Amino acid sequence: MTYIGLYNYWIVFLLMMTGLYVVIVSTNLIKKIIGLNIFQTSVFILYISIGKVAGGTAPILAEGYKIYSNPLPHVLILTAIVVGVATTALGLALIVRIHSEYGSVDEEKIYQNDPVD
Amino acid sequence: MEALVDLALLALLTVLAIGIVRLRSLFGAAMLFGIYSLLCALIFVVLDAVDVAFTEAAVGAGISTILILSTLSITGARLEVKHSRPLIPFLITAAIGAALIYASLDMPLVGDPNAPANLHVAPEYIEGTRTEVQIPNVVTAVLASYRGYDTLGEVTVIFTAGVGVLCLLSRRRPRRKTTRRGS
Amino acid sequence: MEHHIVLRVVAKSFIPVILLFALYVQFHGDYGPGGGFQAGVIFGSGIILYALIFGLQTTKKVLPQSIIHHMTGIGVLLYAGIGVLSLIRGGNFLDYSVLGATPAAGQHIGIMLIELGVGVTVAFVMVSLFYSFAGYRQKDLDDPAAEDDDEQDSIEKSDQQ
Amino acid sequence: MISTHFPVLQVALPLLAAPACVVFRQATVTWLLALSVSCISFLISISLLWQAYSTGEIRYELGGWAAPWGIEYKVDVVNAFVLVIVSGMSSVVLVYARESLRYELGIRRIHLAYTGWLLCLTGLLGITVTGDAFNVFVFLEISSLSSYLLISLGPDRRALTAAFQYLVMGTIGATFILIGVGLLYMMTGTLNMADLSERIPAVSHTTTVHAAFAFLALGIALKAAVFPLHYWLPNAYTYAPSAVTAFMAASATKVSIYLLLRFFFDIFSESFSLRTMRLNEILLIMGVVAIFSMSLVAIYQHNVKRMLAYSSVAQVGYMVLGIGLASPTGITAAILHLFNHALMKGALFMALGCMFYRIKSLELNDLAGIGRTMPWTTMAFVVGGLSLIGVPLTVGFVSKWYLILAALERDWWWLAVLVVASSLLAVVYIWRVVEAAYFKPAPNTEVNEAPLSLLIPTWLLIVANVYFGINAQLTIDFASVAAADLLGLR
Repeated sequence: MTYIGLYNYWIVFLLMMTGLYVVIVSTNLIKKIIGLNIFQTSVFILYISIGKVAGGTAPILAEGYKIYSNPLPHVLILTAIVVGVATTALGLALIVRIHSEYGSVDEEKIYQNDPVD
Repeated sequence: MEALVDLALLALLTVLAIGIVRLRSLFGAAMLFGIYSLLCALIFVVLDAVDVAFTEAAVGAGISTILILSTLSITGARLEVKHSRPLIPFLITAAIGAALIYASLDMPLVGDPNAPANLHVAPEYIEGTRTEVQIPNVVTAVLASYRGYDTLGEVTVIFTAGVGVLCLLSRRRPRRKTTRRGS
Repeated sequence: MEHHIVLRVVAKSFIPVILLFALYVQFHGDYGPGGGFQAGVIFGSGIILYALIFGLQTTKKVLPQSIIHHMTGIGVLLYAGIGVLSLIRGGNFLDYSVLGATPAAGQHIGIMLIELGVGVTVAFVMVSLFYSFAGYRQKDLDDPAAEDDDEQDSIEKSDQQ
Repeated sequence: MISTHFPVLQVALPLLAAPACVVFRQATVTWLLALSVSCISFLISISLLWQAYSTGEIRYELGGWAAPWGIEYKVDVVNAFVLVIVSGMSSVVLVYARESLRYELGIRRIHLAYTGWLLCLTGLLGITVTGDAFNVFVFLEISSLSSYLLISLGPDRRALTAAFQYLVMGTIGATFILIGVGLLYMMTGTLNMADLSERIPAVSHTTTVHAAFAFLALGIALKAAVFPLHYWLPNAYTYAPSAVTAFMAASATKVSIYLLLRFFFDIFSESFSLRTMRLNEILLIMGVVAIFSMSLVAIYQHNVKRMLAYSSVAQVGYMVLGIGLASPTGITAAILHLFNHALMKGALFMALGCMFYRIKSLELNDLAGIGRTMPWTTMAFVVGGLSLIGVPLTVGFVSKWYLILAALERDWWWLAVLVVASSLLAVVYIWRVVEAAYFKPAPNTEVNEAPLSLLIPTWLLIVANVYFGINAQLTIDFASVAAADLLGLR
């Protein structure tokens, strides 16, 4: 797998920046959450790519396999995925409440109703 | 072969991500995000992370997408308001991206068995799982035992989210009173 | 969706299978991919499917909201409790080796119990999230769902007095 | 011996108490549980600080697995000092929170608020005590998620947008930290902090490590609200419930500053952070700009709580300045200011909570004549304000004095002048409140003094402000030993 070189990482960076761009530019709160998810997911791919070992197999011990991929990044990303969905759930709940208070999920309209001094 | 699949999937992922950025329909963006997560899960399988793939498929394509869809249906939001795409955020992200590409020049190649990440503590986990924990799934052993404390934190995070959503979305007394009178 | 007979019949036979599969994933996590988190999500989805097809009210009768909320906490308590138990038995926090006759047996017991804690919390948080979001929407439609919560509120209120 | 388990117990107890709160539900029971657990954690952290001070660092292997395979807790004077600040402030503010939260939230969801509080405490203590870089991320998210929740409980609907804004910025910050930790792992193969600091020098010339450093610095600075990444803080502090603001202002940003210290000086070495990455110049400029611009913005605020929130960003600037000076005295000043700022901002926000309890507003105009109707509360605010300005005999003076000493050590007299000049800006914005409170006629409405359950904890902190201002030797000892630890001089 080594001949991929750094391809994985470059794509990851592209995805990362796409996600971050959506978060910054979009005024729609739901779109922001989607952007945040893209951003986080790209970091997951970064970690998993770090742990790949060429010619290896999934780290479940079995007869006949000698080379396993690195299990540690997998563990870390399992945790990070859970953290991601927790953040998403809380963010969406906030959006629902914001919508019921302001009647909009668009940042510009919300701040028109309620200028922050 | 493995590498080709990886290449193709990642390319597809990029296309999807750009599609999500450009799509104005929020419903469409949410569905595309579900597919995006599913593709990510496939990539994780190719990269030997089966446990992660399982979770990403269940969480990203499942729970997250369902939550986004139910938020859409509660708020009734359909289209993103059209807005100008300002230059400065683009420049900021481009700058960070360029810095990352620069950083990648000294990175070990993907799949390199002699990369520092795969040499220092990782082999010990595989050996330790065989001799000390004595279960076949190394990921479970590291998750539950070696780094069990992280997992305790992870459960606490999900519990926090549960408490938070409950607190935010449980009805408040005064407002319900008025709706009931109205009905 | 409550009136689609096909959906109801199919779901009735499917939901037990989903719950069973969740249990399989839960306890097979030592040997193959899976574990408490994935099992919890699957178990939660099974219940969410039930709620989608048979309605939130019916589901709330089977699994009242207060039980769901208690269970989310109980998973965390179980996990952290294992940590305290290993303290009491003379090990460090979360050191499972002291839980069994041999260190390896202790590891097995510890891993199984904490994975159960993870599974319980995740499954019931998923259901709780669904209740919160779906319940919120029903309020907008001014569903009789409100009654159910009122009862709960009055219980809470008498608790606090 | 139970005391060998102290490092984990002070995190595990609030963690266990949080789900118990969900089970018990009853308001008074959950409050008592939260308060007692917080106090026990406080006592444990004092004992840890004493142990670390007298016998050196304490290590604790979680799960019985040796580091770097398992996660370890590592307590030295630096983080034990921060533990004392966090758990101590949590305990004092919890006493206050009972009445204040009941007034601002109503009774219905109050057990969930205490659950959130305990989770936030768990997260903050966990970040501080851990010796594992990834574990930092996990506990950071526990504290962040619970603080988004706590902020959203504020009485104004803008609390919701403030919480959402913080959620987005905080998640970006946390993800940056995740990227930084990932890049470090890629180059070193370890997540343990002590192990990282041994292995980084071998790869410190690589661009990857430079990027890791940048991501970690940006991510933590975002969480610490270091200027110009402070955008989320004023709204969050303004609209959160008073007790929550007091707790967060006294603990959350402090823990982030501690992380900054830990990463800059311990994991990356001092020479790497400051010479290779030229961080000290950036920090000095950021610090000075933050102090002046944010103090100026604070002067023009109509809402007193928002004014103090901007002042908090300015005060973070003093800590950044201390770090940027990068001498033992400078770091001592920064660590001292962690403690001192927690005392003064905690007291000030609690005094504001007392005012809100009676007059339901914190607009400057509505505070007219409050000095006569609520004399004790206003007096508390004034003493806290004097401390914020840095008047002798208060804690504010001690940390500014050390900052000036550090500047003079380098012969940067201009910096010393700037620090003194910036205090004048604080005089201006505190004076605006004093003017309204004492020199404007009170409206005819009947206003009573705040109840004792709010006043006593507020005055407890005010007395601490003065006590540690007069008798500063204890805190200076701890701070200077902590600084020496960080710089590897001890």
